[in-house]
Amino acid sequence: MVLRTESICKSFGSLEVARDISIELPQGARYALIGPNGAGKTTFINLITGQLRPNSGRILLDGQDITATGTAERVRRGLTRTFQINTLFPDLTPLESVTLVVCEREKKAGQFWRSLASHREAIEESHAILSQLGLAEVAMKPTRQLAYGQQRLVEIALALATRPKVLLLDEPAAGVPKDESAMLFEVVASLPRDIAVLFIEHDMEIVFSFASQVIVLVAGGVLLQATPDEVKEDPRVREVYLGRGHG
Amino acid sequence: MAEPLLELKDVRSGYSDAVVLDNVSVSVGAGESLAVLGRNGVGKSTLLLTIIGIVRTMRGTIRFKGQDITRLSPDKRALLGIGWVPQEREIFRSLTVEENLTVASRPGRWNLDAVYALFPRLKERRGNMGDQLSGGEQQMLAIARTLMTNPSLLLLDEPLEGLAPIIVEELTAAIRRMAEDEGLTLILVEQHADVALRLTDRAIILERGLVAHAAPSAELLSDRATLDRNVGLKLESA
Amino acid sequence: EDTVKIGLILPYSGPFADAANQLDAGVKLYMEKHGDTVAGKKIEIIRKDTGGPNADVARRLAQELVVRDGADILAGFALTPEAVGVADIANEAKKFTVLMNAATSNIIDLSPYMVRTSVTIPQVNYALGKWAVEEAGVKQAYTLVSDYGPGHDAESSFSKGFTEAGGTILGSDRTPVANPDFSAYVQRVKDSNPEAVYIFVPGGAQPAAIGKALVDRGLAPPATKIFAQGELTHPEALESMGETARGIITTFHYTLERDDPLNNEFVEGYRAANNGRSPDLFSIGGYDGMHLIYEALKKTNGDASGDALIEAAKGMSWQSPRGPMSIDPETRDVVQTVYIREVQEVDGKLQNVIIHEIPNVKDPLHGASN
Amino acid sequence: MVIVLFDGLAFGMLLFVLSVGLTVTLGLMNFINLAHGAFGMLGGYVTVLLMRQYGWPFLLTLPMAFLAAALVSVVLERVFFRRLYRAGELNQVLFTIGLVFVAAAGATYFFGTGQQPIVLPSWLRGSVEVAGIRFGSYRIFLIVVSLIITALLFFTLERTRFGAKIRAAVDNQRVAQALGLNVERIFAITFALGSGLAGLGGALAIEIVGLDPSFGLHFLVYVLIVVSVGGLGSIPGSFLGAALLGIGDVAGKYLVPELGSFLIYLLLVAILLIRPTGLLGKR
Amino acid sequence: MLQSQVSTPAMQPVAWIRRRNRWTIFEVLFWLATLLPFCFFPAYLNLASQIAITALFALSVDLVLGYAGIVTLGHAMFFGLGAFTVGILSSRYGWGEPISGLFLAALVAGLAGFASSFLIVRVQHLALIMVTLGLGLLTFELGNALSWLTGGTDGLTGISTWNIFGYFRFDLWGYTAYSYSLIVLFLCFLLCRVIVNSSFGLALRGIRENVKRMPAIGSDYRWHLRVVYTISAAIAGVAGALLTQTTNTVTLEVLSFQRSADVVVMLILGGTGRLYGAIVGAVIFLIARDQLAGINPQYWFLWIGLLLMFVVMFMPKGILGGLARLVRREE
Ligand SMILES: Nc1ncnc2c1ncn2[C@@H]1O[C@H](COP(=O)(O)OP(=O)(O)OP(=O)(O)O)[C@@H](O)[C@H]1O
Ligand SMILES: Nc1ncnc2c1ncn2[C@@H]1O[C@H](COP(=O)(O)OP(=O)(O)OP(=O)(O)O)[C@@H](O)[C@H]1O
Ligand SMILES: [Mg+2]
Ligand SMILES: [Mg+2]
Repeated sequence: MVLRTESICKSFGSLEVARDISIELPQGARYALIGPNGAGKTTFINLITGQLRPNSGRILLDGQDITATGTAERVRRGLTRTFQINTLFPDLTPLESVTLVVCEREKKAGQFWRSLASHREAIEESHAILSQLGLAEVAMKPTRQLAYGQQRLVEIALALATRPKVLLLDEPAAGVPKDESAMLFEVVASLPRDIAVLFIEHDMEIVFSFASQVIVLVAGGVLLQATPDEVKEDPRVREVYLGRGHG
Repeated sequence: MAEPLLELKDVRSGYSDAVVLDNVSVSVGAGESLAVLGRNGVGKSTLLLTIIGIVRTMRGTIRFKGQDITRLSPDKRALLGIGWVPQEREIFRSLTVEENLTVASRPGRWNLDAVYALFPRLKERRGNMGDQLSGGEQQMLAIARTLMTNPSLLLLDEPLEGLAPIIVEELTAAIRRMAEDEGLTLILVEQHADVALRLTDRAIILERGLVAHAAPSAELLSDRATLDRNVGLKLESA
Repeated sequence: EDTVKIGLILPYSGPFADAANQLDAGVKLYMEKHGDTVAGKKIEIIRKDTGGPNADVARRLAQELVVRDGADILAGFALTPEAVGVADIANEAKKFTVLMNAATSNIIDLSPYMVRTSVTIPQVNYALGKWAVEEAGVKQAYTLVSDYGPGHDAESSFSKGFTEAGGTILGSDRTPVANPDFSAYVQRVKDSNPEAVYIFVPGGAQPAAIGKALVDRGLAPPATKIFAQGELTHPEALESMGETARGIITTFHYTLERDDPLNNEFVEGYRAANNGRSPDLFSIGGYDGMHLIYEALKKTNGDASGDALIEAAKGMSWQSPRGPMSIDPETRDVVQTVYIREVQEVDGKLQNVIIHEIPNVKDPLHGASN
Repeated sequence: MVIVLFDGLAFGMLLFVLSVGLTVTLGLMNFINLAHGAFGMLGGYVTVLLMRQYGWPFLLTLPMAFLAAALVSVVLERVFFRRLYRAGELNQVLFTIGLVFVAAAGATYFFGTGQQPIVLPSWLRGSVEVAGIRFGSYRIFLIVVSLIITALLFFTLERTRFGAKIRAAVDNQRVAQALGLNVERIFAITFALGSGLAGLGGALAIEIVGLDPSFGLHFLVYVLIVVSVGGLGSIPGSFLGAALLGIGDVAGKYLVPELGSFLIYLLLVAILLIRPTGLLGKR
Repeated sequence: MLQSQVSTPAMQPVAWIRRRNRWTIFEVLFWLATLLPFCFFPAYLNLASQIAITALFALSVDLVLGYAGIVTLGHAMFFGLGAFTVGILSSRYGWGEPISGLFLAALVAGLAGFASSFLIVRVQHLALIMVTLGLGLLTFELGNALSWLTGGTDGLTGISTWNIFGYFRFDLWGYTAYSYSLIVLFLCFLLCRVIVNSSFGLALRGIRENVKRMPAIGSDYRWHLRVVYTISAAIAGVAGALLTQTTNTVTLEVLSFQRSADVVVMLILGGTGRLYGAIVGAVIFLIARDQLAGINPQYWFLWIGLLLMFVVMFMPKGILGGLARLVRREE
């Protein structure tokens, strides 16, 4: 198991947003995390990546307890996420943003004595990542000037540039048109098989075609973990989440 | 024929360093609903921003309810009855959910009870600060907040994004009700072309800043070739 | 060369602008009265603003005055650090330098070209300390001073005079320089219930504030004597304190209300030229500073070199609106009468009334160190 | 000890009246208004002028101080400030500092560099003796006034829709506008309110801290401390922060006078490190 | 015809980044212009020297404010530490060698910067400003409390700076002072320029743009902040040391809030986040001040105030930002 959580609990005041969540993510996983709005999916990712601290429970990455580790350190150990609501560097260009990530990953970001241009490999790598996501054309425009959908892609590019072992995607395709979101998921799908991916998505078509396992979260607790087909048929899931339309 | 509720004539608009829309002419009659389709970054959001007045109209005119509103500020346009739901939700972070709803509310059919009935989730979270909501809840709040102003023309920028399927179902039903039963005029920007086309009477496709194609929604829904060519959208076969 | 240029370095802007203005007005008044030519030379004033206590700026301005403007005499210096900053330049350029206010004793040792026409803090406060025991019969006192150079000097010189004469200091506190509220300190004074309290705060808004705080606690004459340096009862402070100021005893070298023809003429002229504003210690420092420059120039016959002027200035004595004064030929420091005053009602108005005069007072620290 | 607490509270209330206007302009509107003190100074000079030149009673001059500062601020807001709301905090800093300079020059020109004392009515002078302890009358007055201001502001800003409108407009100007809020008017009114309060604070403070052209800069540090310790935009926060600072400062000076000048800054740093958003701040 | 999709012609990414960092003709001209006072304004060399020192101080602030987004109102703390380091060294211990003094000042101020950086990185926004302000004021009060060491408000007396390399004497005209300050300024500028154009500089801009994202890309941004704060403090210390050495005076004022605030004003005036803004701001502010105060010592700040207001209204990115916009429009 690359990533394991053991009985994670978290509450905001009286609101329990994570109840006893234990999940396992094996190498190469392509898991989806679904559930009604406000079920606690984003919170769960915040807990795994360290933006929030659980009230109880443990998080293990590669068998090591990282519950008390800082976010940045988790990223360096290969646990990366994207944000549901764009969290970018508005005045940097995508090229600069991604290069920054690569430099951080290579531990070169602290080298204040070396010019940025001399990190040729880093720049080229980030350009390659951007090209892969179809952002080559806008790579040298300030991020703030990109359309929303393009910014969503930059969000993914930043995550990919950390070379994660575990990639947590929070509604990566929201706001990206159909054909591009398919492309995006193809990029995700074609990531090396040793990367485990957990993605939140409300678009069932994507969930059912890219996920090997689906975890359903309701009111902070895991309702069910199963294959897409099983989930599709589960009456409880239909009741609280899918509605009539999918079947 | 009566004058349309909203009419854009040869509008050019954009940002200080880029013209995004040029020569766009659109008109929407009262009670009509219009879908705006197009690729990423083509200017769909900019069109809505131009109508509400956040993006400056550089050329052309916009008329609403028979009045030239090209030079009016957004708040004046809102008071005339235009309501806009931003793509990025843009919830007021330092207001509670309920304050978000009431801060700009104007009397009409949509009041707290009505929006809470539409989105029960918001009622549960009414005391939360705006930035302590989940993504989907923010989306609901953004829609509800605009409904509370009781607009006669509703501009929706990808309103279904980030909502659970069951909520999408309810919301589309509600939108259809608004359009069909209450005669609300609607402009809907949506990535899910099929959903958008089923909800609306007419549709336009934007392409490189121009209206590349305009047709009744039902017709377009079956004209997959045009959709594929102009929008590059692969339709879901739902 | 028919002009003598005087570079006047003062904090015209910033928190000490008022001091600069008053001093400058004294300078102007003197020149109006005595003309702008002396010993056949035209006097030209070049005004430079330091913007506050800014030693480095003062120094640079002095440098510029010397190299760029060709100034012959440096003058002004409302603030000690600015005088300190300039000492080097005075030495190197050999310029006659007149301290028209800066009141820390030892700065005058920094340059043999410096003279002072104002006052030193020990000069007035040492005398007060002695007087308090010897004449007023006070046996114990508490001191409360602003926590900065002048305050420290005031504390030590008052205490020195006071204890030498046989008094005891019950306690001493120092208040922050920019202190808007004195209640805590005043309460401490009250707790130790002294016979008298000695105060030193810079002019401006603090005198009234501390005065009121004392009285609010019932620390007021005659029950508790209040001693202070003259700033405490400057006219605006008196107005603001009102009744509560009655009986406060202060020591100073200049008393606005001193009934003396020279002084009356000075005050009248000053008020006429300044919208009714009265002169204060800065004004008199500037006024006498100009007098010294004029007289020294007369003596040297217009020779404005530093060496000539400083020799001429040494030992000079004259009648000033403040009373008789002279320049000590050895220390180049000011020697003058110290007045002990009490706030009393005169013609329905509270003012500082002289109750004792101590003539020919030298700076006691200098006396000791030299 | 009672008297020390009382004095501390009174000193706190002095800080409060000086800074409450800034809680509105900086705290609520997010506008870095370093000219706050200049508006305070304006209020102060209005009071001085009315009392000295025209013999108005002190209490009557207070509303005038408020109005004058509010009026001037509306003009400035319409002409300048409204262009600065979105110009970034650094521009706001630079502009308002510039304004402070201009205000100081103006005050020097019209009123000279000297102190401007006022003479209070006799019922505000001296002290009241209760149970053998003497409480300064003006200090009692300050405490009462502060409580009234706090209550009034709390209800108008945090319990009415107007308060929500301000916060909405500050949070996201363009969306607020697009929802039909007249952002310009909201800002103008709020700014006038903040500046008016500054003017009132200036007038109330003369008695204790005096008034001269450097007033605008002199208390800047103190008011910034109060606003940040109280928590941005929270009126009760400012009140609490001011009271805490005042009592801490006075009690500290009383007990450990050697630390006198460090106290308020130590409190500042300590509180902010523990609660970076201030005592009651949410942002 | 339609521009939305048209972007800059494809350029090699490495070349694009390199081009942003290249020396321009403006820069060369700028530094040549700093030599003008020697030939044309010899009577202003002392002023020029103080401008260079202030510019260096502003430069150190730009590093944290303009690049890392740390708005500081307490940087005089480091300036003053540097100033006092060499001041005390000379007046108390008789060591007045300038170059070693600079290094020592940098060391002391840098250490203080490093120590305080632990507090600085814990807070943001207003709290950050206020913590820097609080620390600055505490240092000032400490300096006052230690008046036996610092000379208090009256300042230290008896400072004498030795000749540079045992040869160049600090003259009354300020030839040596200006040459010395200018060279130090230039060297520190080179250092800053390297820093901001490095990957570290990019990380700083990342922090300024969105701190929240930094940990999520694996960045230990607090460490970056600590490093830049320390470097900046050291540079500020050097500036302070220069002031003491070129004027042989040091008073508490070097630690004052006024100095911290002034330098920020100058920096914003010139334009933040572009290094030259710091220098231009100091030059314009101090020259304007000197000239205006020369004309009217009592009201010069009226004109300075109007200047600041004018710049904000018409050049919202500072003077350099305004110039840059003009130049771009020309192109
Ligand atoms: N603030 C801005 N400044 C400059 N250009 C902008 C700005 N906002 C958007 N643009 C540009 O305008 C174009 C249209 O943007 P818009 O957001 O209207 O597209 P969209 O069709 O809504 O895209 P999406 O489907 O991704 O939401 C894009 O190319 C974008 O880069
Ligand atoms: N800081 C907070 N304080 C209080 N409640 C919070 C906070 N953050 C989130 N919540 C609440 O916790 C619940 C879970 O939020 P979360 O963002 O995890 O939902 P989600 O499953 O990601 O939903 P969505 O699909 O809509 O994004 C929501 O009801 C939200 O209102
Ligand atoms: Mg979510
Ligand atoms: Mg859009």
